[in-house]
Amino acid sequence: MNSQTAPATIRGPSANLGRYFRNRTLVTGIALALFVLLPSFLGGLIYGRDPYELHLGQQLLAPSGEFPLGTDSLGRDVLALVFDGGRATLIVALPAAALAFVVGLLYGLASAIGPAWLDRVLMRTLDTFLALPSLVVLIFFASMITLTNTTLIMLIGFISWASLARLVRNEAIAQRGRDFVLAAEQLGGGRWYVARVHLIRVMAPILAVNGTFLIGDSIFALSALSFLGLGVQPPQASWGSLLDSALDIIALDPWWLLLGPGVMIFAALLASSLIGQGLNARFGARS
Amino acid sequence: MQRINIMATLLATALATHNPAHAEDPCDTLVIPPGAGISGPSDVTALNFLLANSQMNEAVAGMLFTGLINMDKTDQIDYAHSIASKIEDFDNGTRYRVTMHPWLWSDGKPVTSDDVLFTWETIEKLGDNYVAAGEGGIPDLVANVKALNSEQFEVTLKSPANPLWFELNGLGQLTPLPRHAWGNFTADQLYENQSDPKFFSVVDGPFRIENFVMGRSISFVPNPRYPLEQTPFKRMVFKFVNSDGAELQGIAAGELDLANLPHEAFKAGNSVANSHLVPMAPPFGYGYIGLNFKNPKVAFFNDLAVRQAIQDSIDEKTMIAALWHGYGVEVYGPVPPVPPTFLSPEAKAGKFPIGYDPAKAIALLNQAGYVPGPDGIRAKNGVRLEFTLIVPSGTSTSLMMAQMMQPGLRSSGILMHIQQEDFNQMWASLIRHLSTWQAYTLVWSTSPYPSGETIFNTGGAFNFTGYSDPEMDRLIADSASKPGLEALYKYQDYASEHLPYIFLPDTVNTMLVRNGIGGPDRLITPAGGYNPQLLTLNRKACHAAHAFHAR
Amino acid sequence: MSAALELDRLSVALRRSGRDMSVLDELSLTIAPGEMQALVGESGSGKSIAALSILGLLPRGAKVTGSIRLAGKELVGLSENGLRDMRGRDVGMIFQNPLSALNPSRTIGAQIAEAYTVHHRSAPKAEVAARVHELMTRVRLEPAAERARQYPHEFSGGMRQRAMIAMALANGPKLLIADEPTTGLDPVVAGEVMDLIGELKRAGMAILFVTHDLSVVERHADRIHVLYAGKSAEWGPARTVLAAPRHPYTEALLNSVPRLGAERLRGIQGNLPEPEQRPSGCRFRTRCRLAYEDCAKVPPATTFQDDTALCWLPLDDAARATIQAEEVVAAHPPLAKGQLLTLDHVAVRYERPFGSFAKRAERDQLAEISFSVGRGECMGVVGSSGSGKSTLGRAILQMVQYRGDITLDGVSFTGLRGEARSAARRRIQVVFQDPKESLNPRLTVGQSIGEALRLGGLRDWGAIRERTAELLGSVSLPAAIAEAIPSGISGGQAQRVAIARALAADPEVIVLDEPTASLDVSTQATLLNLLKDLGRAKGLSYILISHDLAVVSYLADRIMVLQDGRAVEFGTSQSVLHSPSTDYTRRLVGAAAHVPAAV
Amino acid sequence: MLRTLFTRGSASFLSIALLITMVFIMAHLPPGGPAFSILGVKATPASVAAINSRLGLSIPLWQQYLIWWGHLLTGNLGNSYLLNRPVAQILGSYFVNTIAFYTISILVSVAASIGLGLVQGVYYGRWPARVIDFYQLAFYALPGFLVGTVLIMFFSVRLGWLPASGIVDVRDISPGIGSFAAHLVLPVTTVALLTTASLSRYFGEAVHEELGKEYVRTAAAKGVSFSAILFKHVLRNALRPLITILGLSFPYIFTGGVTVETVFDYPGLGWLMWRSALERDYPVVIAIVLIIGVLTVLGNFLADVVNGLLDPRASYE
Repeated sequence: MNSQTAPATIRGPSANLGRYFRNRTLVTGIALALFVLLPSFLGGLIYGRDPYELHLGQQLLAPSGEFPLGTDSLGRDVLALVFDGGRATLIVALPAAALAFVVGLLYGLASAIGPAWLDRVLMRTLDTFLALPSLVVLIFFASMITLTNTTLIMLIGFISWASLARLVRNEAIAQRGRDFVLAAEQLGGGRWYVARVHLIRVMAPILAVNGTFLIGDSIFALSALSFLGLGVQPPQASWGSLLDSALDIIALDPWWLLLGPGVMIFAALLASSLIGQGLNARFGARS
Repeated sequence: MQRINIMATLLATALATHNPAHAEDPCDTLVIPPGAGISGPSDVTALNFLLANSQMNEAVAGMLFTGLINMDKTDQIDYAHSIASKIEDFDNGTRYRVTMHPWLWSDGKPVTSDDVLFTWETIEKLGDNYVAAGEGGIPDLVANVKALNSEQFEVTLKSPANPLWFELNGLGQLTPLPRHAWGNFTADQLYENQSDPKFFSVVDGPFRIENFVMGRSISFVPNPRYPLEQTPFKRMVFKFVNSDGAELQGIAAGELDLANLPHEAFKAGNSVANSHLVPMAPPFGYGYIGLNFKNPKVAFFNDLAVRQAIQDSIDEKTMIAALWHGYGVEVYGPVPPVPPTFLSPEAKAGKFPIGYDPAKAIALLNQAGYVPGPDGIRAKNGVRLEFTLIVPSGTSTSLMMAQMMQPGLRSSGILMHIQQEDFNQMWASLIRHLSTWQAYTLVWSTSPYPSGETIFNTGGAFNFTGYSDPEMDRLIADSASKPGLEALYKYQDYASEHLPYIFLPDTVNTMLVRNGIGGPDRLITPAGGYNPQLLTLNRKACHAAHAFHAR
Repeated sequence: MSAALELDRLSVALRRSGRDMSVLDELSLTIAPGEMQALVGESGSGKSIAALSILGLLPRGAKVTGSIRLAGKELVGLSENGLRDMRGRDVGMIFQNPLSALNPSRTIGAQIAEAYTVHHRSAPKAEVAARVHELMTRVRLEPAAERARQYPHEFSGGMRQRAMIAMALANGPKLLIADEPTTGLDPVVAGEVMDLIGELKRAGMAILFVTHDLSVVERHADRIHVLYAGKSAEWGPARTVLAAPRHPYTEALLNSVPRLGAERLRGIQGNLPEPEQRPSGCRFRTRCRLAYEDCAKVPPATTFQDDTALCWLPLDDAARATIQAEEVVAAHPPLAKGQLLTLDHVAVRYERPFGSFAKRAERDQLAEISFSVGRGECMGVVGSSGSGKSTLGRAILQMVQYRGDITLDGVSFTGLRGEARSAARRRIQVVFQDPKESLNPRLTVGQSIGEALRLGGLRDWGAIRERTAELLGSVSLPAAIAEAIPSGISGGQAQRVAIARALAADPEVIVLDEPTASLDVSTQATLLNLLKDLGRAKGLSYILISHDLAVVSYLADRIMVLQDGRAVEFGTSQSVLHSPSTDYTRRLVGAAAHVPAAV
Repeated sequence: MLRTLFTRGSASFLSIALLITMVFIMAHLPPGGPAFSILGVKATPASVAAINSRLGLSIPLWQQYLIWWGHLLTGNLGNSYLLNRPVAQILGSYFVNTIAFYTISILVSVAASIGLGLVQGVYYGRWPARVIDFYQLAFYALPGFLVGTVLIMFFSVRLGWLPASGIVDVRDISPGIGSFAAHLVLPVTTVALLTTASLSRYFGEAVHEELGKEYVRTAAAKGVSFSAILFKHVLRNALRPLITILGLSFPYIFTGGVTVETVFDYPGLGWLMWRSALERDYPVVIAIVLIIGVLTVLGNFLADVVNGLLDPRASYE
């Protein structure tokens, strides 16, 4: 038997860790995410101003030394409000995204792995959710329940898991037929073993990408609801409610009221799609 | 490829045909956001005043059907602008004979006493569904109503009543309705079409309905057969707007003719082009804090000294200065000070048992045994003077008032927390007399004759606080039954001293009016009368304003 | 008359990650009308680039030097318009997989017509229709009118390729370039396409036939030009090159093609060097057995009987004999004993489940197959695509529902449930066709093999590492490869890992489903040798499934031929190959590659 | 072909019915209900009870449900609690406004997406495509209400070119097409900017993918010019995924649209849905959810039909 010479190029997983940081989209995405997260959670402490203090007689001031982002119609410091609003938005949107991710993943896997009738039932209920624009359903349910942080998390979580579930299900069914899965089953791997070891690992890029998109979607959903007065309830400020108050007195051209929340929402959503695409490019190359 | 440029040309032609200079003269139409001058923006949802459930619905109904009795600026009957020309009372206030002006419906038929009878029959048919059931003795105090001849009718009560009270609060509800147009409708049918313009084609007020676009706008045209002042405009449109800011935007863009100026935009309001500010007369009502006397956690509210200390710790003057730029009236009793018609002699002289006196508040609490704790908050046998005030979300004024009271109360040793709640949920818990809430703040618009009959008497329809005082009950009953104003004055002074409510100033609206429109101060009367037909037009000034926009 | 096509030192460099990479170096060849020139080389040899450069269809940024003269007209440096006029009119081209080479949403007739109207703008409709009709009859696509209205997905592989040919001939070009037209087609259908191309050649057309498989062009090519890693290795008349190859690479290439009756295949060791790492001088020297220090210098071109080779030690008869003799021919083991695996009336019917999302399941059904395989025996299953051979494999592996009964070592699968069933299934393992698909892309080689061991009950980490290294060695792979990920190793190596993983379960039967179909000819040979030796060493029974009779004949003791789900022939490989009973098998044997007749 | 459409149609109807049931149950769970928003300050225990009995809210829930389905099948969508008018009457003009608004927005978006997509597909990786990538990234991350508010601030407040809200200038007795169009410019631009961002991305990728396909090389080998290849071969195949996405994207376009309608105070179904939700006017809310559900199903259905026509293979599956 003739033996083989050593293979010319062996590329283990660790060899290309460096490529993470040359991936420009991913790096910008992470930078933007920090630009959103740090001020929202630490900004308030550092800036030290009480966002809900009413500075009488100083309503609707344009940005000045004393008020870097000006004051709102009640005379409150907009910069402090943007920090506090950011915190309020994120402590609801992030857990909601996590909830949607977990529910979506399990629902999708159960539907793909389980018996055919379960798949048909789960898919039918899924279609009902996806048949309607998410915001319409959100508005409807938001007007029903008393809005607290927990109910909002449940609400947004339960609306956005549907699209991930369908994605996971379709992807799992596609991957289930691949040769290496059949080989693993032949070696004795059971359904859940195959799902845990092979399917999730090979779906990791799809899950990572859509996981980050989910964060963007939840921030959008919460801000939209707050903008419509059905999200974070006053007196707690949030990016959406700040924008709404700006629109309220748009005739007075309060551009500084728009600037703060607008930039933060844009940065948050952009960060989530950039990180998503960065991961996609990063994983896409390998799987 | 050609599909794309077809669409481009379509869009271009649409834009080209929009000529900024309107075809008709913009000054022929008056555009008002409903609620301007009264309250915040609110839609018109119903036209039948028997079922109208909001101030704005009542106002619109008043424009279609002239009231049997309308009040003037000093809150007294204005016979010149009412259908009633004379009211005589007999048998110690048990029988009332009303004589009517000659009046015509918009279809030419005369308005007769039979139409008043029809209104009364309908009120009886509606029973609990009648929106103002229980006010002014209508319907349970009335024995019968009969027509003497086509211009006169007589109302007989079951027991004697103070004529002034019954005429203002009760008789005013019997506005005539066209029997020949509505005759055969059942109560349910009245509900079905309470917002259907076709049903209200026969009217006797200054306006007739031209069009009603649900949820968006309602437009009127003058009723030629209305005998009193006719509006100079060809058309009037109530454009529903959903926020104060949007009203401001409407003025700036030339779409609206007058608007409520939100207090926060007061400074900016001056700078809006082609318009000027007009402060309105204060409304006939007052702000208040309702205290839950039935809630064990805040039992100290039942102690008069605590209530007086709270009232003495509230600096109404600075509130008015900060929130409404000085346009506002301090209120220390159940009868709004403007117009002073029903004020008791002491109130008129400005002598009130309670005012803003922080030192007195501290003295009262010390005397009553409330000892300040380590953090300055007073307590008596273990119970701290601490409570939560519920504020309706949506209006920023009540939130700001609550926040301005906190420091004053704290310095007197009383800790007040603020919690915002949606109005509907808040009202639902009040209605059910739940004992979970501690204190709430709202605005109360008093009836023309300011008796406290539904709010302070034991078991009153709107007495949610659980306040019950035999002496107060007696005084209220007298003011409704005994003639003259003596009983009303005693009730006022007693309430000012015993504070069933903590009294607060009410919001005074400032109007932003486009140049060319005159007489906004005559738009509203304290008793809630709404008379847009009294607004005047200076066409030249109006054209100048609109010309600015017709580029 | 002048040559139809003359290439003179044609070189092409492509732009890859910012730098210009030379992919083809100084290729020179000429084709006369009525002559077929075969351009042979494995993947990465630059043969397709050469074909595309003639039509000027190279990717953006490619640099072409040297000259391409088509019927005397120079093409290098011609303007885009000039090139466009030439394409389709003077030169026709057909490509590898015909399904994706045709526009799925336009009818066949329309696509053929377009080839004609592009160069005959003002041709009236009737003339175009007549031309299309004539072309379709010429390539035997009857009835032409009805066929013209059909869409590509309604045609079989062979018919689609014939449609491509019709398109290429639309304007009667002087030169036809065929880039691997028969790869992926069944041998029988491929044969028909080759006959059609042969007719065109005899009708006077010059043909440049690009392929990686010498056996395809043996009967039709007039001249053969062998390329290795972008450089010409040997060129000359087909007969002499095939009978007496003078360049060691050509000889090795000829001998890696599995042929009926071939005793021992000889693959080529090592892998094709990446363009950046090409050795100096003779580029084959790192893999050539006769290489010595002179080979590092550029080899001279020596010609013998019009057959030129670029090699310092061109082979002669003696050298060829010594190479072949080196192969130790082990005695063929006696027929296996006993009955390890028996199938009794096994049948599979695929209904398309109502509204299910399954991919388009294979349409085939399997009807009443019965046979049994002894311990250590290799059972060959041959058939064209859609004959049900893969379904049979999956039935044995219990991957699909089937009627009938399969027993392993006396125990029937039908009654088994749960743990017992999966233990029984573990005794039969599988190696799939696509090496990269059979390994989880996100697991390293070590992890894939480790998983097979862990599922077999081995828990201790150290033992797993050790056993993995052992298994890798048994498929002649270095232990270091355990750290690599599938995308980092070659196709041949990945297939060996798959075999190692199968061995990890110490199976008694291995189902080999087209194990070498997607490998290069040379790598295929070494893999088949590995399988043969492993089977003998470990006493494994194989079910070898393939569409290539030659590959099956090389390993199998007995062969079954499947057609449309039914066994049409079954017997020892000798009896099936030499005295086939059905004409379908006869045609299969005819189409398979044979040992070339003597010169 | 028809069989698949029928199964898909009935499946979607089933899901819509399921959804309506869920919506109905959710609508009647919370305490309070519409009585308080109707009576407002005048609510007393007696009047609340009277309202509830008149609106049929005091009978058990499952009876209400059956009655409600009975009405639905006879086309009666019940009465709005607040406006005491049959919901069908109220929805009339709002429905028309929404359809007009979305049709124009979608037409504009599709036209823009085809244009941008072609450029992005052909110049893939070079600067024109990079610019389009950046636009898509930015507007994929900008919510409708933010874009709308900024457009109002620039174009109607500062420049005063375009009206900021509403659908017609109430001052005009007979508002012409011009006034209607002027009011539509900003809302349509907002929705178009958002929709085009995602649509052109799909189309661009589809064009790029098709250009990489082998049948393009075959056409080139036949001597067909690049532009002919682009428009005769590639465009047709690239349109198919665009139409499927368009069919599926109606819910997302509408999601964006709801906030845009509220920002521009445009009287469409989205605006009415928001107001009715705030006022707890459930019949109107349920009716809108029903209509949007049906519109979405129609959207998918239409996309399937059009795709079937475009792709011969689909008709054979």
